[in-house]
Amino acid sequence: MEFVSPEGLRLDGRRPMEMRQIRAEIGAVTKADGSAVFEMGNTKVIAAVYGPREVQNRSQQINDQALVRCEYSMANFSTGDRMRKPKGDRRSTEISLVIRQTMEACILTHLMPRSQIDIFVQVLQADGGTRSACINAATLALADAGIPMRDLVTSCSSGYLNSTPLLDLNYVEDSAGGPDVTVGFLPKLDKVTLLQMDSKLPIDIFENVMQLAIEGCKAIANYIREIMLENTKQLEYRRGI
Amino acid sequence: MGLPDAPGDLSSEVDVDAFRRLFPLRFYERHLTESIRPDGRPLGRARDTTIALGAVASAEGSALAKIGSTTMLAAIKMEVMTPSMDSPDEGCIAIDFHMPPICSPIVRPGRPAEIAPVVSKQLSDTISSSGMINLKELSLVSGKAAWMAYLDIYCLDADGALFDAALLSAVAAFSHLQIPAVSLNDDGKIVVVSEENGGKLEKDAVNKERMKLTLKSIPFSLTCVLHKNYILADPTAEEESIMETVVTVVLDSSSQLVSLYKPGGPVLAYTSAIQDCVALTRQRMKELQKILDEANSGMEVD
Amino acid sequence: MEIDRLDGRKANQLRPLACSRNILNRAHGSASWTQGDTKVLVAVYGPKAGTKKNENPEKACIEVIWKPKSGQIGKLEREYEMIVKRTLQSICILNINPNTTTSVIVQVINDDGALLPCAINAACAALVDAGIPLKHLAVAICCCLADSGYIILDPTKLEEQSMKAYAYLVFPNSILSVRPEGSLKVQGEPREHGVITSGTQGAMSVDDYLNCLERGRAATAKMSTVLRRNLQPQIASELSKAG
Amino acid sequence: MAGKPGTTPTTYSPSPTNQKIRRPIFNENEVDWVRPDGRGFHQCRPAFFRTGAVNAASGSAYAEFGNTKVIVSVFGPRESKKAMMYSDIGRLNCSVSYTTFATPARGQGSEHKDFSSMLHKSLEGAIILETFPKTTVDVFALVLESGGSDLPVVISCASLALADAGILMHDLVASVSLSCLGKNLVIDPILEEESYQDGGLLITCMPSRYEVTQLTVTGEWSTPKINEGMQLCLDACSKLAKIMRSCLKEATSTSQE
Amino acid sequence: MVGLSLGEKHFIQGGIAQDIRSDGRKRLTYRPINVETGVIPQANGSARIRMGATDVISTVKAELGKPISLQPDKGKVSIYVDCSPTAAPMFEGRGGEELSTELSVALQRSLLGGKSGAGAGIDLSSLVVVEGKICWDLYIDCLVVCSDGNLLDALGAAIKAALSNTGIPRVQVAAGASGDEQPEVDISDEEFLQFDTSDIPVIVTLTKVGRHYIVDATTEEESQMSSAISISVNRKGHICGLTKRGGAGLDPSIVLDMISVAKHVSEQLMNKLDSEIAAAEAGEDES
Repeated sequence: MEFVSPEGLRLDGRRPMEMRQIRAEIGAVTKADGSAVFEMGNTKVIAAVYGPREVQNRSQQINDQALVRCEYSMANFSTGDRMRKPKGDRRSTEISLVIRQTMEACILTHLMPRSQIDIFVQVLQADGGTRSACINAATLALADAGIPMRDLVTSCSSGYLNSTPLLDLNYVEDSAGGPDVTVGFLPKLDKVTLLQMDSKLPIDIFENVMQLAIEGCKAIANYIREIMLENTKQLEYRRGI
Repeated sequence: MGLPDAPGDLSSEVDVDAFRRLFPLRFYERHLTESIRPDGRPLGRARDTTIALGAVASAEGSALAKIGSTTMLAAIKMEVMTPSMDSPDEGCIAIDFHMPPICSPIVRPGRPAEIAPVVSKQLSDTISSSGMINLKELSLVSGKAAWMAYLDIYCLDADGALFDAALLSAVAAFSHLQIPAVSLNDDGKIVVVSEENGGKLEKDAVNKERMKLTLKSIPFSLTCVLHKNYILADPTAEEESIMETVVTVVLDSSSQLVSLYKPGGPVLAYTSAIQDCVALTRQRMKELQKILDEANSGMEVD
Repeated sequence: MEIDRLDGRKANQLRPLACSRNILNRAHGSASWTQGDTKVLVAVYGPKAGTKKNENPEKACIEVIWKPKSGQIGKLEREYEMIVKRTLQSICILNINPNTTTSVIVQVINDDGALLPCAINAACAALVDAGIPLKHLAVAICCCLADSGYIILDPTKLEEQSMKAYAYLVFPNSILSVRPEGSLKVQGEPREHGVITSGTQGAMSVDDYLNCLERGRAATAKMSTVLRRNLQPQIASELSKAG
Repeated sequence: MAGKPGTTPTTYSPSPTNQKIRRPIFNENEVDWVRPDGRGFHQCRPAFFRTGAVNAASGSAYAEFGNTKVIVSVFGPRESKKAMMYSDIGRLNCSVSYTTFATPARGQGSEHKDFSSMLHKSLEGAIILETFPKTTVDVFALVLESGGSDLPVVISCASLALADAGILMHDLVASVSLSCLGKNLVIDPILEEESYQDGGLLITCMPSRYEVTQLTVTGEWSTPKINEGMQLCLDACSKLAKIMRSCLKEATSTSQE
Repeated sequence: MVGLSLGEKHFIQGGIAQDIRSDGRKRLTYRPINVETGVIPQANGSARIRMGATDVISTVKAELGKPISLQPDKGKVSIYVDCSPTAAPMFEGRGGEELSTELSVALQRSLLGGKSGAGAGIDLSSLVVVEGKICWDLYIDCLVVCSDGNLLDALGAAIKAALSNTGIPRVQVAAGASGDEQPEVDISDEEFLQFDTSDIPVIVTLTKVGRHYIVDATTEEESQMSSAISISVNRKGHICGLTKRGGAGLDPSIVLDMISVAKHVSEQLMNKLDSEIAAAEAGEDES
């Protein structure tokens, strides 16, 4: 199948290095301590953060740092065909773990010993790159909840199809079976915290593809920062400062 | 056994019920020396046993068996399946034993009892080993359709000797089973011939009349508890929990040994004890056969 | 009347036995037991503090987890778990470590008949390896009954399937005692003749079963010497190390 | 071998030959149709109750309404689950399950997921939970055979089992349902009637206190019709409660003898 | 779950008794309702409803299926509710299942009518493509994103809005199929059929706190309830379903009184909702 036309356009009309339209919104879940919606093209996820709060299950309490938990769930209607069993399958468990580890690495957990932070991400629409979208939404939600972090962690995926590195794969490109690199990145520290790849790539091409994803992360980080500034300004305004 | 002498001294002072709760083993051993059990039975006697056939109207065959207060409800539902390639002219029996939470304080919803799958396995092993049912009788159209008999046994009240009661109810349900009259329709599906126009259907009726299975050698079982040199037939739940060694003997009507089941236990079974258990089972088999025959003849009169 | 066995064994002949202990590093005790092509690996963890619900906290509790070679566990495996658990309970001295749980994990590596006896033998060796206090050892055997009434020992999977009936039997091993021989007799029978565990499959006459018992006893007596010989040198070497 | 694991083939229950001509159980135009079991519209099935059906339980009851057969066991008050927090009132835990052979087609009973919570809601208002703090009372019901109006029978039977277990209650809980078929209201419907019903109404109440603990309505109802339906059910409940009461009295008098 | 001090409890109860609630509303006033339609483009229809902090999404997906043999002339509709853990940490894992089942059953009871299909808010016979062979199966999936009380009313409204937003593709049936064969169909991706949603009832939950009933209770107010009745009422003023929550007993006359109050409230809610849905639809067309 041809994923990049001779004119250099992808199936959805994007250039290879082009990201989908991104949109973020802080405070989508009123009752949560922090929450955010993050959209990448048709992929749309909500993240809600509860905590830091008392540890619910005493046996899980950690004495010198906060316990970070994460649950990833997909809505029945999030995929093209209706999902029958949305909870607790292997894929969700794996993604929950990936998100938890990524977020845990950037939260200053030692500042909140004997407490618990819950991150819940809910996929409303899945069109490739849910993993990245979830991490981005979780970052915003954590920031909204005022949880101390080393840096904003952002994530983006890239792939390699028809001998072309592609940024931010959508569902069709993702399911083509080619290499798919997901990167989690700390923009200020300039460090990679998450790196996952399916399939295989020669090492020199891999570096290019990873670099592309990192560029994507940086772009998202800039956008996220803007959104947060905007949000803070609004809060300021509302407080009448 | 390893108890201090205190209970001996106390026994004259505390009341019987308290003594029974505090020193259950002592309590039983005192009875055993008198060759009687707390419920008044001699050691080798089983509890009162009843069978009621046809307890479930929605099933093709059913029976309610009670041994003392242990109650089992068994029902058979017949469904049609495509037989497997290796045995195209044989039907199938699927046996499942359930312990719903109503039957005992130790079973909670969502957490099935540990023993339930074990009894379930023992039942299907016993019924297939005894050769009671000829699976060929369950065939409808060779290679195309055969009966699948779903036998589900529910324990309604658990008070010891679960396997004995379950097997008895299973056997009784099979003896009560009436296989419905069916025919093959145009789509190659099996349909039930309804009573009123059954005669008129000239389509190839597969089995024309409701029929019963011929039960060859019927297996009957007796569970005994071994304690020191005593053998207690048909233990209650209390007896099973206090004296942990149980032996279950299954004999069929031709006196073949279908199963001799002793899963561990602190007491070792010597040849003489095994022979005693087998002898008790022989006796019990005659009683059970009679109870089953009476239940069946009672049905025919109705 | 002789029966020809596919592998050329005599009726009473067992397959080659092999037992190795202490093969897993992290387990408190472990053993693998091989009978021909049937191989079972057992790991023992414990005693750990506390017992599960519904277990008597005044005694040590034994938990058996059966892991089949492949697939998920079903009713058959549940039954095996229960039989192994009850058998091990009867050979352990349960009042020494009250309110503890010992986990016994049975991993089937290959099944070529006589699986359950093999697992019991392996579990017993693993308990010894873990240093769990035992009253005596348990030795398990499978006896197969042919249509002609002929009995063969330690059947392969193929033999198990083609025979009329078979019985799993577990006996205690003979105890070397400083006391005079007579004290070990119970009801006029030597103690090692008592059956710890019995399970059967298929119908047979009572006499056939009693024959199986006799053959089983004879064979387990030999097996128990093998087992003893296998356990002894290691104990001796451990002692010398410790000393 | 019976029941080889893993190789269970797909099965179906043979359907009757003449399904097409299966008539609907009533005719809209016919004014005086009869119910399949010959009862009047406002006539309940004969109710049979017996307490003490399960020895292993603290209290139990068996109920039989026509083909609907139900057993309920009550355990406790006993220790709550370890994970539960301290509570100065008692907890009630309810569970309703079906036998695989209860329904005409095998294993359909699992459709009634909400019955457990319905049972809980119907009973909790009647039980004096303050009398057993920190502990739990478990009410487990098993539908042996489903013949219609299963839930009301389970609820009535459960309140009897609670009484048998000696749990303090404000009043017995009686429950009756009715089906709306066309213009007619039929009380205590059987399975066949339930499957054709245009609407249904279920009431559980404490008859002596004249209080409704649970009420559900499905289908389209006008206000006068709902009034009529509720009144019918309430009357039936008080009659049912009399039967339940007499069953309890009988049980105690025989045990005293 | 809701931790309230004694003072807060008295404040809520006292406010309700004096017809001025904590957020300034009267007993029978709803919070502002915000309707957004077409939020999930992948579905045939979708809507998001916000009532105060309560936030739910409802979607409709249509698949072709086979009618059940007892009712060959009717399509099938099923309603599922999922409580997302974003709404409350207690919904994590399987924690939301109990509430999800309860809400699903209550919605089915309120919107789908009796077993025979009579009284259903959705005209099931309009879903049939070929009688006895092909029909539309509507899967209505709801997601609770944020919960601040009165979920059932919000879900009912969201379903109504989602159904108004739903377009079912027109289906061409290839002629010539006969007998038992499944006829071949051609699903159009241009022409869509709209539903008639005027018969779909609204759900009004009356929560009884003290001696008074309130509508649209928040979580805090719900924690003070003795019992609650959810009544679904259609445009004709007929009751289409009723569910009682809370264990406390009610006198039958109070039940009847609550029903008549609910009927009265439902008219206002229905009109309000219709205008909001129309506005949302218009807004969506413009953008």
